[in-house]
Amino acid sequence: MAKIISIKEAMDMIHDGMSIMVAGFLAVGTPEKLIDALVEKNTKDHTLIAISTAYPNKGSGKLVVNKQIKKAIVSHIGTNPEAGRQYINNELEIEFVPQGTLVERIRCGGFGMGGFLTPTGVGTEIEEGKQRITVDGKDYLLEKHLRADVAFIRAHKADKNGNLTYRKAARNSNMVMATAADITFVVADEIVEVGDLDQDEIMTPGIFVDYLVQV
Amino acid sequence: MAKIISIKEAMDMIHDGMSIMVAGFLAVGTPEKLIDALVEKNTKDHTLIAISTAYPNKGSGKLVVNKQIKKAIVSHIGTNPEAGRQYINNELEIEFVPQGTLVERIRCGGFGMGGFLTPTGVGTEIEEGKQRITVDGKDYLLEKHLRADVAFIRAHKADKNGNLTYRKAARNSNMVMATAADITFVVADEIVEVGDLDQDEIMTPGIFVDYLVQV
Amino acid sequence: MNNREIIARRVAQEFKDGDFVNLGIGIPTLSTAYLPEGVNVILHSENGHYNFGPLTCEEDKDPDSINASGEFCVVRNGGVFFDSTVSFGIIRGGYLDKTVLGALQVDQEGNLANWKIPGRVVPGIGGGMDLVVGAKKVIIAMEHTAKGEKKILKKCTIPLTAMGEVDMIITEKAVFVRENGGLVLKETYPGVTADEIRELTEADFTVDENLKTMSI
Amino acid sequence: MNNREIIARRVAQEFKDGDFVNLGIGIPTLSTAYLPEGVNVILHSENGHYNFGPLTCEEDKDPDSINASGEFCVVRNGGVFFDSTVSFGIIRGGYLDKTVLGALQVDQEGNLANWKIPGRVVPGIGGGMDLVVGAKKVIIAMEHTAKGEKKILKKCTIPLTAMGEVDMIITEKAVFVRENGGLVLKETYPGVTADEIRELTEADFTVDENLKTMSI
Repeated sequence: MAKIISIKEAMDMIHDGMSIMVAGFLAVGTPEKLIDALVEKNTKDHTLIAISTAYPNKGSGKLVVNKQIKKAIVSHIGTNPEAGRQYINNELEIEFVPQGTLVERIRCGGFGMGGFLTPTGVGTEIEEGKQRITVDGKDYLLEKHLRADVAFIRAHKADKNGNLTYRKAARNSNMVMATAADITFVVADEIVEVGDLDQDEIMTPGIFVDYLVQV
Repeated sequence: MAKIISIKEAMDMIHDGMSIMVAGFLAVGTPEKLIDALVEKNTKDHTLIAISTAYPNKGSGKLVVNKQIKKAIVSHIGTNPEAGRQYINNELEIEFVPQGTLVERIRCGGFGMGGFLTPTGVGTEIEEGKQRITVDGKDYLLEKHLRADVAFIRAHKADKNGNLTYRKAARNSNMVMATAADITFVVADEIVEVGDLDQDEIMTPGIFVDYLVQV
Repeated sequence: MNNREIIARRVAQEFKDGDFVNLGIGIPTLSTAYLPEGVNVILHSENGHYNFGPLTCEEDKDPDSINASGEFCVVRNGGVFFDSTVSFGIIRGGYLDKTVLGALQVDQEGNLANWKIPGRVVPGIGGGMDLVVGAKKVIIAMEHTAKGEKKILKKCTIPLTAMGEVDMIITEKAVFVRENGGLVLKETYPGVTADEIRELTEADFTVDENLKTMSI
Repeated sequence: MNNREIIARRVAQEFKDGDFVNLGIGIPTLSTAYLPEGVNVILHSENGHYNFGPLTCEEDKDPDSINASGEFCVVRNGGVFFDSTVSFGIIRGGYLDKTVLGALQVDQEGNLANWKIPGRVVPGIGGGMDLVVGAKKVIIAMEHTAKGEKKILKKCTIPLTAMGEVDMIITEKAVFVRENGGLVLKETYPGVTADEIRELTEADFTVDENLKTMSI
C-alpha cells in the first residue's frame, strides 16, 4: 500500500507532458508544497485537471503562472487573470467543464466506468461533439471518464497504510482525485500510525494511495 | 429536514404497489423493525430493490416469504430458498443485476444522472436490450438509473437534522439508497442532538433523509 | 434604495423557512440579509458543505472552511461537509428547493445565458450549469437592462447556460413567472406600468390579471 | 490430500506479499490457509471493507461486521469500511491484484461461466461479474471435471459471466495460463501427463516447453 517518500523522490517521478490532477477548491485542499516543488522542477507541457486555476500565487494557479501548463481541464479560471491572459493569447488551451460533470468524470475514471449521463449542458455549447441519450423521457449528455498520470492530494490525517481523512471544506475534489490517477501523491497535515484512525471515519481507503510525501 | 415519526406514521405512508429499497447486505444494515411492521401491514405487489433477498427470517427476505413482493431487483437470491421457489413457480419476477451495477444505478437515481457506462456484463445475457458504447477502445454497457418510492435505511447514529453515520459493514447499500427514494425512512440505533455528530464524520447529509422512525 | 437592494429584498420574499438553497455571488447572496423574521434558509455551497442558520463569513478564518466564493465561512452545528461528487449529487438530484443566480440574458422560453460573452475572456462555468438543471426552482435576479441593453429577450443571442430551466425573473422593475411555457408579468415596482416594462423588455409576455405592486 | 486442498494449496502459491485480493467462497477462500511463510494478502470483501492480515471469522460476533459470505469477521487495524459504491469502484477500477473464483465452465477464449445453469434456479450474480472484469488477474480455481463432464471447453455452452477475462486456471490436475489469446498448459499434477490432461479437457491448448510438475 502507501510508501512514505521525500518530496524529491516524488518530483523524480514527474516528467514533461504528464497530466496532473490538482485537488482543491480555490486552493483550499491543495498540497501547496507539491505545487511549489513542481514549480521549482519546472517541468513543461502538463495537462492540468482541477476545479479551477485558483489564484496566481496559490494552488494550481502557480503552475499556470510559471507556464508549465499546456492544457487545463477546469470549470473556472476567473480568479486567475494570468490564466485568462494565456488563454486569449493561445498560450494555454482550456477545456471548460461544468463542475459537477468534471468531478463525476473523474469518479468514472477512478472507478472503472466509461462515463455517465448528465442533464447538465443539454442544449448548450457543452453538448458539441457529445451523444445525447434519452432515458425515461429526459435528455442527458454522455460524458466520458477522465484520468491523470499523477494526482496531488492534501489530506488532514494519513495513517501509514495510506488511509486518509480530510478536514472541513478541504475535502472537495480530494476524495475523487485520489482514485483516478496512476500515481497518487498525498501530503497530510499529520502522518499517524496504523490503527490511529477510526475504521469507520476513513474517507479515502489506502488502496487508492501510492505515496505519502513527507514535506 | 428530517421529521421524527412513529412506526405507525411511517407505515401509513406505504401502499400496495410501491417500490421499496431495503438497504443491507445479507440483512446486516437492514432496519428489521420496519420490515416487521410492513409484514404486519401486509401490503402487496411491491417491487423490492435490494442487494439480495437475504434470508427467509431476516432482512428483506421476510417480505418475500410473506408474498408481498411482485418483482425483485436484486443481485442474489441464493440465501433465500423461498425466493427461489416463488421464482421458478412464476410467483415472483426477478431482475438479476450485477451487484456493482445495482448500487451504481441507484446512485445515478439519487444524484440526478440518467445512467452510466460499465464494463460489467459486456458479452453476457446482462447485455440484452442494452446499448453497447465504446470509449477509448473499451466496450461498456449503458446502465440506467434506478429510484424507488420509499427507502428503508438503518443508521448507527442520527442527529435530529437527519444527519447519519453507519457502523462497520452495516454501511453497505445504506448510503446510496438513502439518496434515491421519494420517501426515506431511517431507523437509527441512537438519535442524538444536532451538534453531537462531527461535521466531518457524517456519512449521509440530512438533506437526503425525510423521516427518522422511532421504534 | 439602489437596484441591488430592491432586487435582493424582493428575492428574500421568495424563501420559506427551511428552504434548502444555493445562491450565486452578488445580489442572490445579498438577499439573505433581508430574510423575513422567522425565515431561515439552509445554504448549500458547491465546494462541499451546507449551513444551518444565517451564513457567517469572515468571522472565523479557518483556512479549511470557505464557501464557493472563496470567503471564509463558519458551518454551524447541524451543518455538514461532503465531497464534490456528493455536493453535485445533491444539486443534480433535485434536493435544492431554489437556486438564485444572476444572468446576462434570459428569454421567454426560459433559456438562460450567464457564462460566456463571445469575444470576451470566459471566467468559466463553475457549478452554474448543474444548479440550473438540478434545482426545483430557478430564480434569476438581475437588473432589468444592462447599460440600456435589454436582457429579457425573445431568444438569447449568446451561448446558453441551460435550456428552458428558468422559472422566475426578479428585477428592480418587475417580477415575471414562467407559466405554461410563457412569461407572465406578476408585479411591477411602485409607479412602473406594464407598458413601461414592455418598453424595457424584448420578450413577449402576458400581464397577470392580478398584476401587483412589488412590496419591498 | 483431497482435490480441494490440492487446488487451494496451488492457488496460495500465486499470491505475493501485500497482494490485494478478492476470493470467492469455497476453494478460493480456503487458499489463504496455505499462504507461504511471510506472505500476507489483503482481503477485499464486496459488502464494504478490507482487512489487513489473515482473515479472522467467527471469532468476534459483532452483528455489524460480516464478510461477503455472511460470516462474522474481524477487520483488523489498518482495515477500512466503505460503502457499496466505493467497494465496487475499487473492483471495477482495477485496484484488485487478483481475484480467485470457481467456475462451471471456462473456455479457451478466456470466457467464464459461473452464475447460471439453464433449467436450474439461479442463485444470482452477486459481485462476480464486476470482479472478473475489474481485477488485474483472474484466476479460476476448480475441479478439472464435474461428475465426468468436461469444464474446460472450446466454447462455453451456458450463459457467460464475462467474456475473455480469465487469465489462469488451476485444477487438481493442471495449471493453464492464457497467453496470446490461447491456453498454455504450464504444470501437471505429479504423475499426470499432458496427454491425460488432453483427455480431460475439450479446449485446445499448447503445452509449455518447460512443462512443470505442480509442487504442492
